[in-house]
Amino acid sequence: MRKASYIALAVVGCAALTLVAVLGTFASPNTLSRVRALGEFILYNTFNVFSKRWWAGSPEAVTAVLWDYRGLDTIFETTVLYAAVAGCVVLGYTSLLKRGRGRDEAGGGLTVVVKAATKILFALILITSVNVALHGYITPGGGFAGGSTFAIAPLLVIAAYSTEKVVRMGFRFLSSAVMRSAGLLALALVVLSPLIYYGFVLQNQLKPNSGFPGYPAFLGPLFLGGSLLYLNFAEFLVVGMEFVLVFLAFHFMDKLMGGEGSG
Amino acid sequence: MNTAHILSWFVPAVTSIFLAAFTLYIVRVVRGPTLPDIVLAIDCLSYDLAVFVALMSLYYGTPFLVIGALLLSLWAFIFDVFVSKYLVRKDLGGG
Amino acid sequence: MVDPAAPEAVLPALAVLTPAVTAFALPLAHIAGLGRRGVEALALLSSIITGFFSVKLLAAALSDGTPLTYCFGGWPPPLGIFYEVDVTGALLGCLTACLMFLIVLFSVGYMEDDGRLYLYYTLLMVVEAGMLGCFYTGDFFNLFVMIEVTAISSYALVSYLRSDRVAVAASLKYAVYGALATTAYFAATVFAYGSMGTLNMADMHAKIAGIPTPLTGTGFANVGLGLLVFVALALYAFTYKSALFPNHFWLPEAHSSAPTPVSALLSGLVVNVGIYAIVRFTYTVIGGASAVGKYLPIALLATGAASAVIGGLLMNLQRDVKRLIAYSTVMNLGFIALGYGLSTDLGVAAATYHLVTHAVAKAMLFMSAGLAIACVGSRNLSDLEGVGRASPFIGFMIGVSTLTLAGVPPLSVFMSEYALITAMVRAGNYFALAAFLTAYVSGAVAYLKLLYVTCVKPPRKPRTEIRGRGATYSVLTILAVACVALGLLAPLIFRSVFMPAAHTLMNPSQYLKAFLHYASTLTSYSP
Amino acid sequence: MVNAVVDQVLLYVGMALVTVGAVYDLIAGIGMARFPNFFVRLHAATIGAVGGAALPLVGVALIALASDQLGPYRFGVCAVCLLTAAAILITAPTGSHILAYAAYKTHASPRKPCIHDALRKFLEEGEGG
Amino acid sequence: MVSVAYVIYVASFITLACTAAVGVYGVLAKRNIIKKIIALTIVGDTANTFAILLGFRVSANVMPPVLPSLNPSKELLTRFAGAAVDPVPQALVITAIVINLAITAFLLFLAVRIYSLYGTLDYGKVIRVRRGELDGEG
Repeated sequence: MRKASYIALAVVGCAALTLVAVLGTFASPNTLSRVRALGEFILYNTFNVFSKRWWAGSPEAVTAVLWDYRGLDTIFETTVLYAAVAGCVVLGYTSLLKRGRGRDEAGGGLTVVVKAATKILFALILITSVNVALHGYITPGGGFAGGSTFAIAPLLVIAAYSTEKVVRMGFRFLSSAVMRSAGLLALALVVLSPLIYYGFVLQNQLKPNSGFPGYPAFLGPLFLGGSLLYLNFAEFLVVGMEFVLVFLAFHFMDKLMGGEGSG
Repeated sequence: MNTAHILSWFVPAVTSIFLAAFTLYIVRVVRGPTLPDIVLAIDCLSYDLAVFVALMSLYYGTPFLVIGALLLSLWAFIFDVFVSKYLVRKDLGGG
Repeated sequence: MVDPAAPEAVLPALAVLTPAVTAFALPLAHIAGLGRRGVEALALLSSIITGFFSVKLLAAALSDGTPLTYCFGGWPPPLGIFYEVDVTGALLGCLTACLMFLIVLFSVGYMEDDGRLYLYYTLLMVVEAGMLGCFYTGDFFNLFVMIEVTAISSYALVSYLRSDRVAVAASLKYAVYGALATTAYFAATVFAYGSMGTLNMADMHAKIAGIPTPLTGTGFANVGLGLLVFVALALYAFTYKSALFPNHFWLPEAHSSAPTPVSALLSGLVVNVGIYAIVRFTYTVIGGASAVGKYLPIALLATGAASAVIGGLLMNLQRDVKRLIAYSTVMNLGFIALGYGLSTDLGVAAATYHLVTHAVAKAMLFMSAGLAIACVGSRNLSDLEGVGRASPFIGFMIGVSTLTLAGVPPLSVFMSEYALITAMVRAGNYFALAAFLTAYVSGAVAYLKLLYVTCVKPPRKPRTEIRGRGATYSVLTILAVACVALGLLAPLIFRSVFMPAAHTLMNPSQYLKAFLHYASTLTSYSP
Repeated sequence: MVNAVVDQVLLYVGMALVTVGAVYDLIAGIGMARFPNFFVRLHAATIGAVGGAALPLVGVALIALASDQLGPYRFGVCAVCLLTAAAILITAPTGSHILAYAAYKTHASPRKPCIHDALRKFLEEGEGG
Repeated sequence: MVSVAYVIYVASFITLACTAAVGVYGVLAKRNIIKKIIALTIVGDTANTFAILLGFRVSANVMPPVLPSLNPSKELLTRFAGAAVDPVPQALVITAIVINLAITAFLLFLAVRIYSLYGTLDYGKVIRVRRGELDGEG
């Protein structure tokens, strides 16, 4: 009875929503070949080299929206991830200052074939993730995509070897937390630095009634993409290290449960 | 020489063959009696998908899709390793 | 209108970013070996600075008739994110920042350090940034992000006592359904963007009222249907966040099992976010421009009445003192919703006033009860017998806060409840009045029982000494003074602060005008 | 002139590789669907990964070099395709190996139609010796 | 004129409705906490897909929202603005994905914690155990 009522609720609710969406928003096929004026404005102006009044200095419209037009959302999205990881650590880890020196793995991990493949792939993943992050202002990708690609590497090591191996490779709780905080502070620095020259918070390119000249979009022939490059890199650092922290916290949670688990 | 013209018929033709194989893999995913069977079929599916992605990026002439192919193959590997680790030790992390 | 390049224009942005940046820096402070005192000093400093910003902002909002604005990245509104702070937003922001300072100060004296304390302060700072962002923002997708910032750190704070079975289970309940609610709000924003083609609240108002604006025109598709879905999904999300009647189920457990300063934070401040969002959408964004807007206050009245009555009745059944206080939060949120549902200037002003007085008194009650619980070592009402006699200061503080919440004349909550009753009578809404009085009487009985048990009965157990008396006692003293002052100054501040707040909240034209001032700079383009 | 010829050759070699790869993939799919147990299906999976994925990716890389649609990005696409092919050549055998290892060790999959089990003999000898 | 693409487009909305219904049902009715969390991610991903679909353009020459040249002509810009899909929902979705991921990670930690404290992942059992404790105390 309870179950049936839940099913009815879910189906009716979602069906009603879709009906409204289909009928109301997309009743005519003509609307579908257009996009909203806001999106079209951004598409036209994001890399409008002829009139730079509204440009973001990035040909990648999504990254331009993420870090420039609606940059505040992304800053606080990073904060959400930060708070969630802090919550995970609150639940799982005892002291940050304790050195994560693990025991040596004795016959731990998987077969030697997997370990060899992991070594090769580790380098490949690192290169790919940095590439994804740093080219986020020209091609799809960016800080979060790069960071989550980077997270594959420690995952692979955890699976093929053990969590202690990750710790021994230098991803200690302490150093990861330091690097994450450094990334976050770099983010804050890039965001707030225009204020020094009477600019706007989160300002990227030159704006009227702002003293800040904007981050350079071009360095000679080299395309830099304004502040997006630095923001992407900082975000990459933050997200990658957040993932490492989550994996480590999960590992230590196991130990915590062994120590004080009850019931 | 007009590659776009050639690709406009070549890619759909090849893709249809890949789709046929794709369906066969999906049959295995659905039927697969044991966990390793399913994982193996999903592996093949993701490698297929990687080829799809590369072909699509040729078809649309955009360079942005290919990086997805690389990530797909890596995720397939991670999936293998984790499932094996789960099967062997009934445990995912740890030493 | 403040010049966008002027230094004071950046105040709302700084008020939100200061706690966020502090939160980023706190782990570094811990790692650098600053120790407990260093982390606490950093958190205190940050909350003082934020409080200073928010007070200045309130003063500016009151002196200026129009909403204060800030364009992030220098982008004009529908294009970029836009902070639009009217008197109500500034008032709630000021309340949040000031109370947050006291909560941090209380935590300095109250919390024990088990190696995770820096994370506690980190999460507190994140909550503060999230709440301030909710009150200041003028962009409904940014509101989603800020609500999420507030919510996720609240979940984490509820489960801070990770060995407490009740706390972890309460946090899970809060988080699972909370995540569903915020996802619903995300879907709502997507529907709104799909039909209206904008993410700005003032622009949304223009679309609903049919006023063409630069760039986005009169919307993209059927605005009416999009609005309908938006309201349905967003109302669900906001009533969950503010624990109004059908969605109040998570509150008693979550608020009662959290550490005491966190209980004060959640009950006094975090629930206000949901109420504020409902009211902002009901009056400023939708207003009288759409038929939906006419039914929203009625829905608010219904849920408010139900919450008030349920909260008031269930208060009497509780044996756990923190659960009793948590149910009283449900009741008071019902009162606030009733006031906002009246849709008159007086009703809205009274509700805002009640929101402020309730936040202060509730924080004080949670803190003093928390000290008493720490004294006795139990949360059972029967174990707290006579704790007030054994420790006169705590007894006095529990007395003041309980009497305040029970609505005893010179104190603040009496004044706000009096204003609410006046508004209900003036509006001729006797249904609301009946619900209010039922809940009020029932709640007063429970408060007086609490007062009788803790302060009048003879003590049962020998009390233990409390740590960190200086900080906690001074916070309670400040809050007691605030309770009295908010009541005694009522005639003064009600006219000069709460009536203008209600007025600006109910008048979307000023809100729209501030938006159009920037939006008009968007020159048209021809692709 | 020379460039055009080279492009032509690259295009047709690439197309041939992709076509052959597609056929390999189809064969692997049939094998995957029809083989009796997990250990036999591993063979099909190998064909699917090496012949059906790595080979066509090399083909795509060659076509991308010749493609005039991609413009300046064609070297990037080619490089990423080759990298992916290399990654698949590393990951696919390793993945199959570790899955087979796990399935064999834990008896997660039945070895029902079993003609010859060399590994068992080897393991027994290893443990015995 | 109703094209095939339009029919597919509308049909995908109906599919999404079914997925959302599955997710909402799972969150409300499933007892196992891990299943609840999985259902939650289903709901979140459905909402994200919905947002992406909203920004799509049903037309023949649709483009990704990335300008294909670092040295664009005016003509290319106009063509790009007229053919590329809406970048705003995509940016919103990236934000939402990160938030969903954060919530999921946190919820999983809570689930592990619940398991270590109660010895079960069944939410109904957790409630029953706790209620029994509360009554026992009082």
